[in-house]
Amino acid sequence: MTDIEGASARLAREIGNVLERNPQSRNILQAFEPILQEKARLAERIVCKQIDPSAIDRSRLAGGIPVIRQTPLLLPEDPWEEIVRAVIPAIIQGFPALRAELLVLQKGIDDGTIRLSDFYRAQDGHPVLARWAAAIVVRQVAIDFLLWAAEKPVLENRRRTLQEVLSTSGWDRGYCPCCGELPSVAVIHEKIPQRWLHCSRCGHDWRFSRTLCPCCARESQREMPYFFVEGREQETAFICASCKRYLITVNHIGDLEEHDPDVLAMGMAHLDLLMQQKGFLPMTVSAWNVFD
Amino acid sequence: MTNHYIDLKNSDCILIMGSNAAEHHPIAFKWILRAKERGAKIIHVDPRYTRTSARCDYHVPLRSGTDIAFLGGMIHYILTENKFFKEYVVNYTNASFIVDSGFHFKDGLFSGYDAKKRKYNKETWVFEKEGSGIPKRDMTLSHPRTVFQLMKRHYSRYTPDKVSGITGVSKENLLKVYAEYGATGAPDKAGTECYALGWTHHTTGSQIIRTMSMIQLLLGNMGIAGGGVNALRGEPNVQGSTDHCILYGNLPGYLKMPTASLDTLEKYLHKCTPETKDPQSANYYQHYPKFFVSLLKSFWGEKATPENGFGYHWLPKMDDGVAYSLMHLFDKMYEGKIKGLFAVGTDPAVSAPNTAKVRKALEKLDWLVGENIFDNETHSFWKGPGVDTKSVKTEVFLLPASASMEKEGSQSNSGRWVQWKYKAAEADGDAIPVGEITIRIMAEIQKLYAKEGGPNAEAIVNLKWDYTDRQGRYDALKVAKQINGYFLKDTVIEDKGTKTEFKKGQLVPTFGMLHADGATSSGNWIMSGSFGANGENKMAKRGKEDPTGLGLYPNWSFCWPVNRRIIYNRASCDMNGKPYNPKRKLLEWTGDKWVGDVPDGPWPPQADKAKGKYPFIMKADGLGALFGPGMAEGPFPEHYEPLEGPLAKNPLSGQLINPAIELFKSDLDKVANADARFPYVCTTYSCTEHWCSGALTRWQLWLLEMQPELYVEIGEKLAKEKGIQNGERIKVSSIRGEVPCVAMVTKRFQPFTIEGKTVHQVGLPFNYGWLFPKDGGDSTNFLTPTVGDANTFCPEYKAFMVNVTKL
Amino acid sequence: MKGIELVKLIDTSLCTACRGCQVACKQWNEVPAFRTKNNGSYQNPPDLQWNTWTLIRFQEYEDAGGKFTWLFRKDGCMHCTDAACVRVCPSGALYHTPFGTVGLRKEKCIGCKECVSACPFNIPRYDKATDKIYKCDLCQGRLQDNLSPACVKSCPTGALTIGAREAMIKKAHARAKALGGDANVYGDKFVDGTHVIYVLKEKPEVYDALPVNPHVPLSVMAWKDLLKPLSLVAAGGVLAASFLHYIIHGPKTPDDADNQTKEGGA
Amino acid sequence: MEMTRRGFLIVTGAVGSGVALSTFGLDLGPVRAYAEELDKAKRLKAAKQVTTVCCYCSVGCGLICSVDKVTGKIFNIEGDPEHPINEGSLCAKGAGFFDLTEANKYRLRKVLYRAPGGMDWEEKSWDWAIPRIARLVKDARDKGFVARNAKGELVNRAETIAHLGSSNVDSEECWLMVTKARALGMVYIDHQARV
Repeated sequence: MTDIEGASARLAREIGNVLERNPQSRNILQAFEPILQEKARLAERIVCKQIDPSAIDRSRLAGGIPVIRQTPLLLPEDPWEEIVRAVIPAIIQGFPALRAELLVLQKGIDDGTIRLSDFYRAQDGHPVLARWAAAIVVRQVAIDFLLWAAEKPVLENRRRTLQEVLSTSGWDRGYCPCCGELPSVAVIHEKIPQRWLHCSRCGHDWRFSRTLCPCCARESQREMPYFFVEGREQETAFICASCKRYLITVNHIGDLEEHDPDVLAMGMAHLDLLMQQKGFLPMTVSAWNVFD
Repeated sequence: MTNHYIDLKNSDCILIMGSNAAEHHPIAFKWILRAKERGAKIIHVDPRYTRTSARCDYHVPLRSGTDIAFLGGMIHYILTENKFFKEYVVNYTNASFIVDSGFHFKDGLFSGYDAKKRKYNKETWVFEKEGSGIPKRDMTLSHPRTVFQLMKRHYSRYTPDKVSGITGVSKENLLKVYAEYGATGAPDKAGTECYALGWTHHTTGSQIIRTMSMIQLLLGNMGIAGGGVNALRGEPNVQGSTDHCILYGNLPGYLKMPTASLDTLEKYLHKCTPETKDPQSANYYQHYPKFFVSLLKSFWGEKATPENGFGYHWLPKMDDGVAYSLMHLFDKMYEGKIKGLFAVGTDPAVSAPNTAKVRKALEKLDWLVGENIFDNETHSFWKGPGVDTKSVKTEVFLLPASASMEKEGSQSNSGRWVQWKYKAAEADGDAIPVGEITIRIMAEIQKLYAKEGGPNAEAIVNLKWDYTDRQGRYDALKVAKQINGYFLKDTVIEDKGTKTEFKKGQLVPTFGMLHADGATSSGNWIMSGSFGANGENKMAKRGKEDPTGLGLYPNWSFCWPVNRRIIYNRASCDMNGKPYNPKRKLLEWTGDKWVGDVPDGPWPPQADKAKGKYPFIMKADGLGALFGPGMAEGPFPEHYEPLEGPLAKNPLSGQLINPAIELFKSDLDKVANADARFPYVCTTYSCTEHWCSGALTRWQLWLLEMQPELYVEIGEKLAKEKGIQNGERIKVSSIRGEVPCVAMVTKRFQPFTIEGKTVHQVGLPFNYGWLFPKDGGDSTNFLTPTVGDANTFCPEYKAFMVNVTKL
Repeated sequence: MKGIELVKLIDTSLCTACRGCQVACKQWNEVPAFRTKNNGSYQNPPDLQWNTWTLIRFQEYEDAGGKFTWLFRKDGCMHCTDAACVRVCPSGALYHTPFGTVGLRKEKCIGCKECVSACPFNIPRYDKATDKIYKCDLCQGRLQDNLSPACVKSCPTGALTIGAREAMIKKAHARAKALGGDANVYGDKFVDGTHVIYVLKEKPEVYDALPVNPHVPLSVMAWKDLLKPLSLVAAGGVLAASFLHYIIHGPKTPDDADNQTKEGGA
Repeated sequence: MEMTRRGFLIVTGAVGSGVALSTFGLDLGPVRAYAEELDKAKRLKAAKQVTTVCCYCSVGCGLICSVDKVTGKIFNIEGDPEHPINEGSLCAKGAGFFDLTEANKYRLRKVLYRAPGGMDWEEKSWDWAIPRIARLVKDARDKGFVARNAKGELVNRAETIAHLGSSNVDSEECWLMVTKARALGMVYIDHQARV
């Protein structure tokens, strides 16, 4: 089995397992599966201008300056057309309600009124988006969603080339050393209970202290509050008393096989709901943790 | 420990002797195995083959009580084979000092011995001094009365043949260990030693440890990463309880308890404050008065004034030359002289020596206050086996205490890391922390004395005792700050030209800033600095930085003194401050300051004749003590037989047992040396499934299932001789008592050939007591003698004589 | 969880016999401790029992050259690929799991004890009180949650590790090679390979209660091919099992392993 | 934390903030129902984690306790992964640390008292026991107080009371016990470090 089929089969199996334990998340999982599968395939297939790892300033990185602040990770010359052509059908398959708008967007891209490279060339992307929205009758949120889906394979591809630099950077901050995003989900291993944060934008995992809040770095070894589902001790959400944020955390995650923390997080969407009802904010928006 | 647990990974050769690390310090053993993965050699020397031996490179059995002979032989080897690190020895130890001509050693005794008092007059154990008062030195180490030559002559008697005859270790094994460990004398090699109760439980315990310190000095292993002498202690906060000196002879911070003849503060301070004429010796204990006065201020606050000697007279005074240790305590209790006992988190009815005498003594108490998380044989002594309960008139209280995870506070591990821990859960029922119990009882006593008065009532009524929070509950943080110490008035501290101002009531950031005039208070000077001047609790720090890569973790918790992770670390550099082993750089002088671990003293390296200091700053003359006049039984460790051993004569000299130990004379303190009725050497130990007296682990059924009852481990040859089957219930007896148990016939005890004769050795764990589980066996210490080390009175559990008979 | 084929490696060269695994197994499976006696060995309970599914065996061994060493071996179910116990089990209590391990559905066990006599490693233990057999199922519940078994989780020295079959077998052989001497890998060569393998420092024949070449007993073969289908069809599991047990092993003797005393301490 | 999240979003261009599932026609009914069911059945438990240190040998391994906030009971103990000495692992006894909490039925929960000649323990209250102990201490101290020794030197000793223990309590508690003992004039003071 080539690596792509392997990853794809593993993803399908992971989603199957999550559905077994949390059937109520079926709609979310089935909506995002095509996008995640497509992202995995694209990240392997697309050819992007590689960032030379030696160009990263390691001391600035150790000082807390993520890669994205040292060099752009999304370039105008990236193969956006190829990505969009593959991503749009995947989104439509997952989100049939967006079918019409996405087809309009596809047409706009085909006839050149919408060139994603303009967005990534512009210092400030907002005017470009406004221009696009005016040119074709599509909701801003649909464009956002397309961009969000299109960026994932590029970020994933670039993050993999920087993996060695990232994992040896001694990074001890709560936000992602690669793309600067805050974590959407964390896992705590079972045998040696280290905490690993996961960035759902670029897919990077990094180890982080269990007594600090990733968002506001508050130290709280006296009391680290969290919630868990009775009978499902693995499903937890750690909260920070000072910045009032929560972080979905798979406690005592299994260590026998690789995991996709995003899929596991989708299976715990009920915890997102409950935390938000209690007035806590997620540390970041990961597309599947904001409901209305 | 001079070093600490993680530092074991830096070692090239680890001698585990007097310890069973794999069983009793498994996570420390993990670091030992990390060293082994890097190619280090791990040697286990122990009378018995244990689970530690199974994972070491090899195991060398030796007869219990002969460690000094074994180590003396190693000194002999190091000196004759020229393995010592010459530059280190000449410059950093007192090897070059010239000893007074009156000093001599003949047939087992040093000069100045008073047989009646069993004590030495040490006036000849001194160094010849120059006119200026600085000790004379022969840097060529050739003068016959240099410490080096005296030491060489002393240990010339410890030839491999002689040592083999005493220890029962084959010459081949002796030379194998000596060569392997002796190789760490090279500047780029580090050797370390791990010991525990296997070394302290002897009448010569302190001298065994001193012999190893001398070896480490000779090999240049003291003060370097992967070196030092490391005690793997048994209790979670034994380092903290020792630092705060729940010890008869000391006050918190290892300050000396005053004796009756020092009837004024001045006399006491004069006696306890060492002096030196050598400008290059930092002699840090010259600041002793600052530590002592600050301690008195922490007790009695404003009531302690210069006029009343800061309350010096309120302190009790020991009689000169009299000791009040655990064995003396039970001796007096047995005589009916002690009426009340506080027994907090302890089980002496199982763990103290000579259990028969201890339990008889307890019956004579008027009252006993126990504070613990489980009941044990001490708190319930009055319903023990063979006790006529009705006739025991003792009034007993057993107060339920919170366990360690049910209260906030600090614990020191034996690597001197003082770690703050938080309260996870409320204790169940009426249990409260021992701190709270102590506060409430003393507050109540203060009220009684305030109302009714009594002898030396000021000491009680004036005591500062406000350590509760707003709800009136025990406040650990308040006590910790009082221990750290405060400025009692606005103070300006001048240091290298910079002036810093501190306000009254501000925390003292380091003991260097303590005052002898009452301007500061500190409950324990070595803990001063556990708080920053800004109130930061350094014991709770969790910094993961390790800039040296040696595993020092300077920002993880507070390490006394002043966060120095490896003591005597300036000795890891040459006289110009350049590290002897650049690959394992602990410290380096960069021209104006030290870089690396917190230096053992900020002064420039020794080569700077004007401002430089010697590395051993706590010693009066600043140098490592190969010649140690402070010891009760002699400046050079000498092998003496245990109080109760197999030999009638000491093969090395005419002096059979340690001449300076105190002998107890009660009717229950019988001794049977070289006695045909008790022909086998016996030792005691613990097992990995239980912990100390078992007072916590015996109540846990999954652990008890694996080690359910008392057993004695006997060699196969001895068992065959006695017709004893494996698993058979038998009896082990000494002249003091007998202990029924199960026979465990094993290959892990081999007979020794001592002075040509076969001597068998057996051993028992001491983790059992009659209270629980029923018929699990009672205290092994029915067998052990009331005798202890000459300096510390630590009992000799590890070597006595028994017989083994069928029931 | 539809998992991958797993193998647990027991590297006896790293084991310090701290027996954390023995306690962790009982804690996780909530199995009671018994009031035991000391019968002259650290090894306690003395043997695998219905309440003891893994056991550290202590063995004092002197080789031909007189060199002494203390051997520790963690005993327990080997989770064979060609599992004799699964073959003979008439009620389907014993079954192969997707991980390659041998699972045990306690509710289905009818106490026929066929597996006890069929197992080449003498692992399953019978409990008279519940009339069922017990053995390590490699924490099937934990494996389904993608967690390693309780014993592997508790091991502080790294002697117990678990992972994909090929990787663990490769790791075992590499470790045996590094150790040199008589060090060998035990378990991957018989009964089509077991899912628990050892790195042993001495030859297998040195170790107590460790068969030199374990295989599925012939009687079990016959039972599987010829007799089992017939019996199940004709008279239902229970009757057939006891009838056939009589033929092959003689009358059902009262189990001698019933030496456990009252549960727990005083 | 000078690098805030908001700062990055603008730089990277992605504008995921507006994305909300319901606006894409996703039926979140099952998740909402499940969440509500958990809430109603009170299956969402509040807990906290606290760092502490092991109470067995003196290696000083770090632990993390998980505590149910409602019942206040510890329900899980694991190694502290950040602790540089044990790095999250535990030995057999450390892993059994849980058995020392109130989960162990043999833990002492009541003040126990045995009257002189009594055959068994009786349960008492703190308010009864503390004054009684204080009285016993004062009487024993005053009766046996030695102001001056045989040589007439001022010694202020309370020789009839002794203190033993403990190296299994916190350092602050050790200091309090020593301070109390010395203020009372005691000299017979010792503990497990001696044995």
